[in-house]
Amino acid sequence: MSTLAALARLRAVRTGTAQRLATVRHCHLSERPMVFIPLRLAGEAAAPLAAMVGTDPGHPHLLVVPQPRDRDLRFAFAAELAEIVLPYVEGFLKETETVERRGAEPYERCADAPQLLVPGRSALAFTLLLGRSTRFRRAEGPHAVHPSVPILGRWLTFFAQRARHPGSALLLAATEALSLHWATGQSALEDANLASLIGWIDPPPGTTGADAAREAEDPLVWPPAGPATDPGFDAEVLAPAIRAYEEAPGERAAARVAEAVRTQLDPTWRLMWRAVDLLRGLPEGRGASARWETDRGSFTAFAEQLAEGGPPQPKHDGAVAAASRLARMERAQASYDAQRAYDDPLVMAAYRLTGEAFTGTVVASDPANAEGEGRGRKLRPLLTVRTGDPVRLATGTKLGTPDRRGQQAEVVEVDGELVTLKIVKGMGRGKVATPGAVPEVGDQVCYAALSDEYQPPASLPAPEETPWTHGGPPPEYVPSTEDDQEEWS
Amino acid sequence: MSERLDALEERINALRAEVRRAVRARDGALARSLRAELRGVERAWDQALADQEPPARETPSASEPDEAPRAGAAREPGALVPVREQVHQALTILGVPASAKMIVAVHGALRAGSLRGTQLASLRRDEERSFRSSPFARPYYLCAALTDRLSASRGLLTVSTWPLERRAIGPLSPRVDFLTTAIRVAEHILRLEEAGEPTPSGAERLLSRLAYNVPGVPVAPDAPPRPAMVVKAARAELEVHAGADADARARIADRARARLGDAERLFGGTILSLAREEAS
Amino acid sequence: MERFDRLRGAVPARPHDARAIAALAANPGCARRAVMDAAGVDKDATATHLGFPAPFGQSPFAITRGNAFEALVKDSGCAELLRLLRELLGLPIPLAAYTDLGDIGGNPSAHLRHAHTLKLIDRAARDDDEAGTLYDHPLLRLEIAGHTSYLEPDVVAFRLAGRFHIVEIKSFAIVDGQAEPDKVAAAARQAAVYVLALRTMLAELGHDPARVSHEVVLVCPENFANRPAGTLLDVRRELAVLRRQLSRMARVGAIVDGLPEELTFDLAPDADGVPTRPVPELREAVRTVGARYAPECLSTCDLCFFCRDEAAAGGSTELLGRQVRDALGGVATVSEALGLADGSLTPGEGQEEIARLLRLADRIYAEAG
Amino acid sequence: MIGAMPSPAAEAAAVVDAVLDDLPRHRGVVVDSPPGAGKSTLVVRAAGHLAESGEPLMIVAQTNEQVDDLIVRLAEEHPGLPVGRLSASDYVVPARVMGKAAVGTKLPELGDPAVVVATADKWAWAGDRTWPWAIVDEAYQMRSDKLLRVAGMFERALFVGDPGQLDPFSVVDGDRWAGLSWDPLQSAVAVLLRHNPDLPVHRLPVSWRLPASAAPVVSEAFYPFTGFRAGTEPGERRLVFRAGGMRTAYDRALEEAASGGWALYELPSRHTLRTDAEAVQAAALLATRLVQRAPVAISERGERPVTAERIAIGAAHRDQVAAILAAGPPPGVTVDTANRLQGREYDVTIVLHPLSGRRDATAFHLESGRLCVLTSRHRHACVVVARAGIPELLDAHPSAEPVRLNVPVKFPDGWEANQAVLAHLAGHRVEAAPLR
Repeated sequence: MSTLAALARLRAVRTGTAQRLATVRHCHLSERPMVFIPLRLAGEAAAPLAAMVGTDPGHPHLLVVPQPRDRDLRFAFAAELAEIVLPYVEGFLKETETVERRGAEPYERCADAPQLLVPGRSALAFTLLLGRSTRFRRAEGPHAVHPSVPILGRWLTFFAQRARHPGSALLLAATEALSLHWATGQSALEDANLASLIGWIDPPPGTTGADAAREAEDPLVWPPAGPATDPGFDAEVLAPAIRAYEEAPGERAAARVAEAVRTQLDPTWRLMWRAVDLLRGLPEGRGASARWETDRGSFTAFAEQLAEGGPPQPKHDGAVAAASRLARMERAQASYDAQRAYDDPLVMAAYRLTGEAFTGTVVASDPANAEGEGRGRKLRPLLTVRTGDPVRLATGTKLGTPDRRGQQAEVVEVDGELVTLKIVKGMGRGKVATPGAVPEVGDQVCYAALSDEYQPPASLPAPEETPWTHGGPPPEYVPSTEDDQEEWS
Repeated sequence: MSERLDALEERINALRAEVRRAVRARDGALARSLRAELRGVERAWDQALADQEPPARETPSASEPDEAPRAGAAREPGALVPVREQVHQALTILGVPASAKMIVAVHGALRAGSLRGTQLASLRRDEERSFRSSPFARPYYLCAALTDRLSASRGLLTVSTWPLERRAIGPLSPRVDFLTTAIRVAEHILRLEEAGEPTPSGAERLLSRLAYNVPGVPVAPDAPPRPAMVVKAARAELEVHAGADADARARIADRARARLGDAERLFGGTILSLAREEAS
Repeated sequence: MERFDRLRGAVPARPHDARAIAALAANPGCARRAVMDAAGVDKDATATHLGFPAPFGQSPFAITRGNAFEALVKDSGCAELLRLLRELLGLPIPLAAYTDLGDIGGNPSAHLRHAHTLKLIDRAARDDDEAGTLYDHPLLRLEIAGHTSYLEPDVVAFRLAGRFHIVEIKSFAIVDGQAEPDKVAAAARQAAVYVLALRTMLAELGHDPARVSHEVVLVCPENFANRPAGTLLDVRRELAVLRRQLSRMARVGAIVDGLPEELTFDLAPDADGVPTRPVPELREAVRTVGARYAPECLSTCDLCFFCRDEAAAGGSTELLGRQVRDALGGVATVSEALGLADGSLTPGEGQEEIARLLRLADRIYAEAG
Repeated sequence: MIGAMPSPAAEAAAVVDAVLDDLPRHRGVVVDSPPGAGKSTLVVRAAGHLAESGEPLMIVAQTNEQVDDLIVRLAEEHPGLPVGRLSASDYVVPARVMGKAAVGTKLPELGDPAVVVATADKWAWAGDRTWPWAIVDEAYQMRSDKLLRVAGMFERALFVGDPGQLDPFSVVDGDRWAGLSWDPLQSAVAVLLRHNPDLPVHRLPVSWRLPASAAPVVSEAFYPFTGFRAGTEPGERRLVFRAGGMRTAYDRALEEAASGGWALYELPSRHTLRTDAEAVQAAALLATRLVQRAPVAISERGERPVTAERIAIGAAHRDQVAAILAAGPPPGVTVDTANRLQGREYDVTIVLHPLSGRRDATAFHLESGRLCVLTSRHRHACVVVARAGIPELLDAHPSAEPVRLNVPVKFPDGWEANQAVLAHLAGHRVEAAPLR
């Protein structure tokens, strides 16, 4: 927890409303996101009870499993869900753009991508489980399911796995997206409650965030956002409804269960769209748009893989896949952190407080400074900046700046309030600096020891060449019949 | 929807909220009375709906073709045969002490019966009452299995006509009886096969379930285990335990014969007799 | 002991079950919780009477599911469990004896059942020819803050090659080798209580307590089928924590000695068990013992809402979580921290540094936001 | 006891011989080396041993500094052995390495030396050549994904490292791989041994660095199951001051450390920021005072003045290091984080205790490896600077760490290790002087 975020929470306590932690939005928000609120039957690993899903705030689809322990009903639910999710997802495959690449063939990328919004982390985890429990099913054989079910499973798995990729926005958890931009006057643990979090950010007129958050803890007023349901609701409402269905299965009994879960889902549905509105109120940061481009690429690639008839995602990464994913995630994390700071002075502020970044006024500038002779002569402009920030940077530290993202500077000296630095990259080949390339005396500047430079990692062995230290080559994946026999209870 | 229905629904929602509030406040009495009121209003709602709509045609589900809607115990299919009779049938197939759950499963799988666990709950007590009021008036009683403390073993049912040795439960008896159950179920299926009758799918499922826990039964995906293999594998393990189990059971049976009266021998020793046993 | 009885009032002490003992480690720094637990006070009832009922509840579906899964594992002389143990630990086929230590006829007292468990475990430990393998429902006990607590266990103990293992059956799923870490942690803590209790029992009987393995067999449904699967769980860490917390419980006396003589948390229940103690009086009593509220309490302690309300009323920075508190370098209240930040408050001794940082944060926040 | 205990030297030599004997017999051999147990000596010795066979050898280290250290040691012990060093293009050859190895960015540039040394990162780019032998140094600090990138290059390997130091880590959440035998976030050795459980694991039994006053403490706290002993007897190493003191708290702390090997310089209990000004200042002032007192180290190596270069100040966080540097320790004294002090050795260390001034202990603060590194860098004495109240803090620490299935439990537990060290330090407590 940075001192800045701590201070923002303190201010939220005093003012009674959440405080901004960001001036721009750090996640892309689709124009037509799909909200997905799943509920699970308590005590079961992945037995869906219901879901509210859709792209139109006024017209949610409600899907219900009137007896969640019934395997057939569960797969019927999955097929129904597929009927809503798949057309939405596949709709984005129609329009593509051609991406030119330096030194490689151009490729096609979808012009836009789907975006799923779930209430919180646990809904995200449940989405992953739902994907896991459906993607290995088959449309033929003794445990046949509707052909759309395994496809749905693979998409849900894709979305949920992608959500763990730093900076990705293909699947967002509302509580996390909101917490990234606002600090409440309660603890981070309590922020996991969507109703209470929104209560702080946007309290109803005449009340404080604290009051709204307290009210949000009453499951009778604000049912939990799922996938877990309120135990009181389970005991008093759901259990009798399910029992009635068991005793006399039929539309009326199913409707009773549906009405019961609707009362639990409706409030969260409305909250989800309020979350969308709140996030829309912030302008999108530059990096968020760039990351969405990567997301579109990832979406396109997965869709192609699916179209080519590739196998479902394995149960876990092999040694090589794990190492390669880790490298990608670490790289994404570093650039996500850097981009956020360069996009947003409030995010940068936290680094200024710890001395890893500073802002100040240029007091001296030598744009013509150069190093080397003849052909090796390179322009290395010198700057001296006066700052009130507590700079803790060692000589030689590489710095970036939000105003000139292509440049890199190096700390030459820190002397009290004066920081001297040298621009070492991004000056071009010219003999003199292009006008505006080097800050002038009197300019306000900001420099930070954050880099989103991409250094390609060394290559990994092919999976079939996994060395003996890591268990040797893994057995080839053969879809086992066991996969589709699992009872899913 | 009619106004009356709307009003009822509103009342239902309000009551549900009140019930849960009471539960959260740990006010059990209030919750119960509210719940009772709630059920009443729900019934009224159902009634109102039924008055309004033509009776809904509810197709019986395909898997249970003869399940009559909302039948009470007395009108259960096969209810022509009393519950104790059905339990007796199941126990006779098994030939070993069995839990209510196993009896229900076996009866369902092999006799296409639809016993429910709840129906067996008070069976042993009823049998004991009947025996105590007029001993040995019936040809058989459904009675208890005896632990090595000569008390009634929790949850197990036996038949009074069985020898005491079979009704006694030593440390290895649960395993021996489980293996015997697997053998009996497999043999029952074999007999059906020999008679050219189709094997009920429930029987196959039961056999798979049992066979899974018998070591040495070959598993083929998507196919039920072959009954003959189950018999063979279960017999192999049974061989290992049989001697020790028979000894232990015989010792318990001897003690029971020496120390328990007729009723206790059938329904288990009381605390008093246990204390005597302990003291001796 | 008399002192604890007075604190609790005229009701029997709440027995410590394994879950309660395992929860001791959740917030050991809280004196309020320590005193109330040691005295066996019903914190749930206390919180309810104070108007802050605990936010916990278990869904009937979860309870049913838990019971059904346990029954499935234990059916037919633990047929499923035997299969698991044969696969996991190579339990030899002849070792299949099953003894239900809870099934001794009638409705015996805990004391009697414990004696029965003691007798059979002793026999098992002596490696008698007759000794069995699986022991269901052993009634164990632990000494906690001077009280003897009987642990009503739903575990099975089993013996292999002279060593005892505890089997813990839980109905959360293990999917592709992973389970929810919090649930596994809770299971491990609870299993550690049984391991310790069984070790204590062996020691009492004059056997080597180390014969109870620190490797617990955790049985859970696997993937999405209902089939039980077993995993070995090393509970050495949990055992160390548990020993620590139990010895800490024994030291609660020192806190109690510092409390007013007449202090009691008695709810003064009437004949129907309805509390009659005036709420303001009870509130004062509870407040006499200091709490150490942290948001983590919201998932573990019955009194959490009361303590949170208290912290909020006092403007305590504890409300915002341990991390915020740490970032504020020990500034205890919101108004103090904000005062230091906007410069309206002169830093006290030792506060100069945090004051400087907060003022800087305040300036940068205003500048950037 | 029957028979005399073998001398430390004999005991250590026996282990080294056993390691060398095992090399041809197994695909991999692991050697656990507690602090200062002669890891580098073993690596250099094994390198010579393998080079004698005429087969080329690759050595994998983790940092450039470790690579350079190894080259210097190799040149000392095996002057005739041709050594190559692979490096990045911006690597500047330090003076101590000059002339001791052929340096190049690609293998062909090195000629054909018997031994090639490089960092794991550099090796991963080195191409397709296969080596009959490899030595992997600091293998417990190497993340297994790094090993995966280089393991295909060698047929057999010796893995050497200290299991008690800091585990590798990542900035991203690696939960999805928890429990997998090839979890990329586990150490190279952990993954190696899970896939090859039959490989021999040797332990170097003697710490030549830690004095008799420190070896038992560090061994018990951080190596509870394996243990090691000091190579020197009590009294064999001494620290004396040539300049007199003034009985200030600083002097008394230094004298306590000189006589008992340890001192706890205890500031009054208070919750503070991480960069607690008083504690930071105390650490810097202790170093200054130490230099002023003209300390001399007397040991099996003879009598040598303890210069600033032989003194280090260690802390947990980078901002603490920055603050200590700002407080002005004597020039030449090393100030660094535990991570970067790994593998280094000094005569005297001054340690800012990771839990000092904290209100709640986090997993980071409790990580046993961190304290282990900080309290095991010294040959003579260690002064720990801390605020009072750490025992109470540990006492109130909630134990609610999540548990992941099939992840081997890490020992020692951070809590127990901290407790053990504190219990020992309590006997060497010097109360800080009240601030003016």
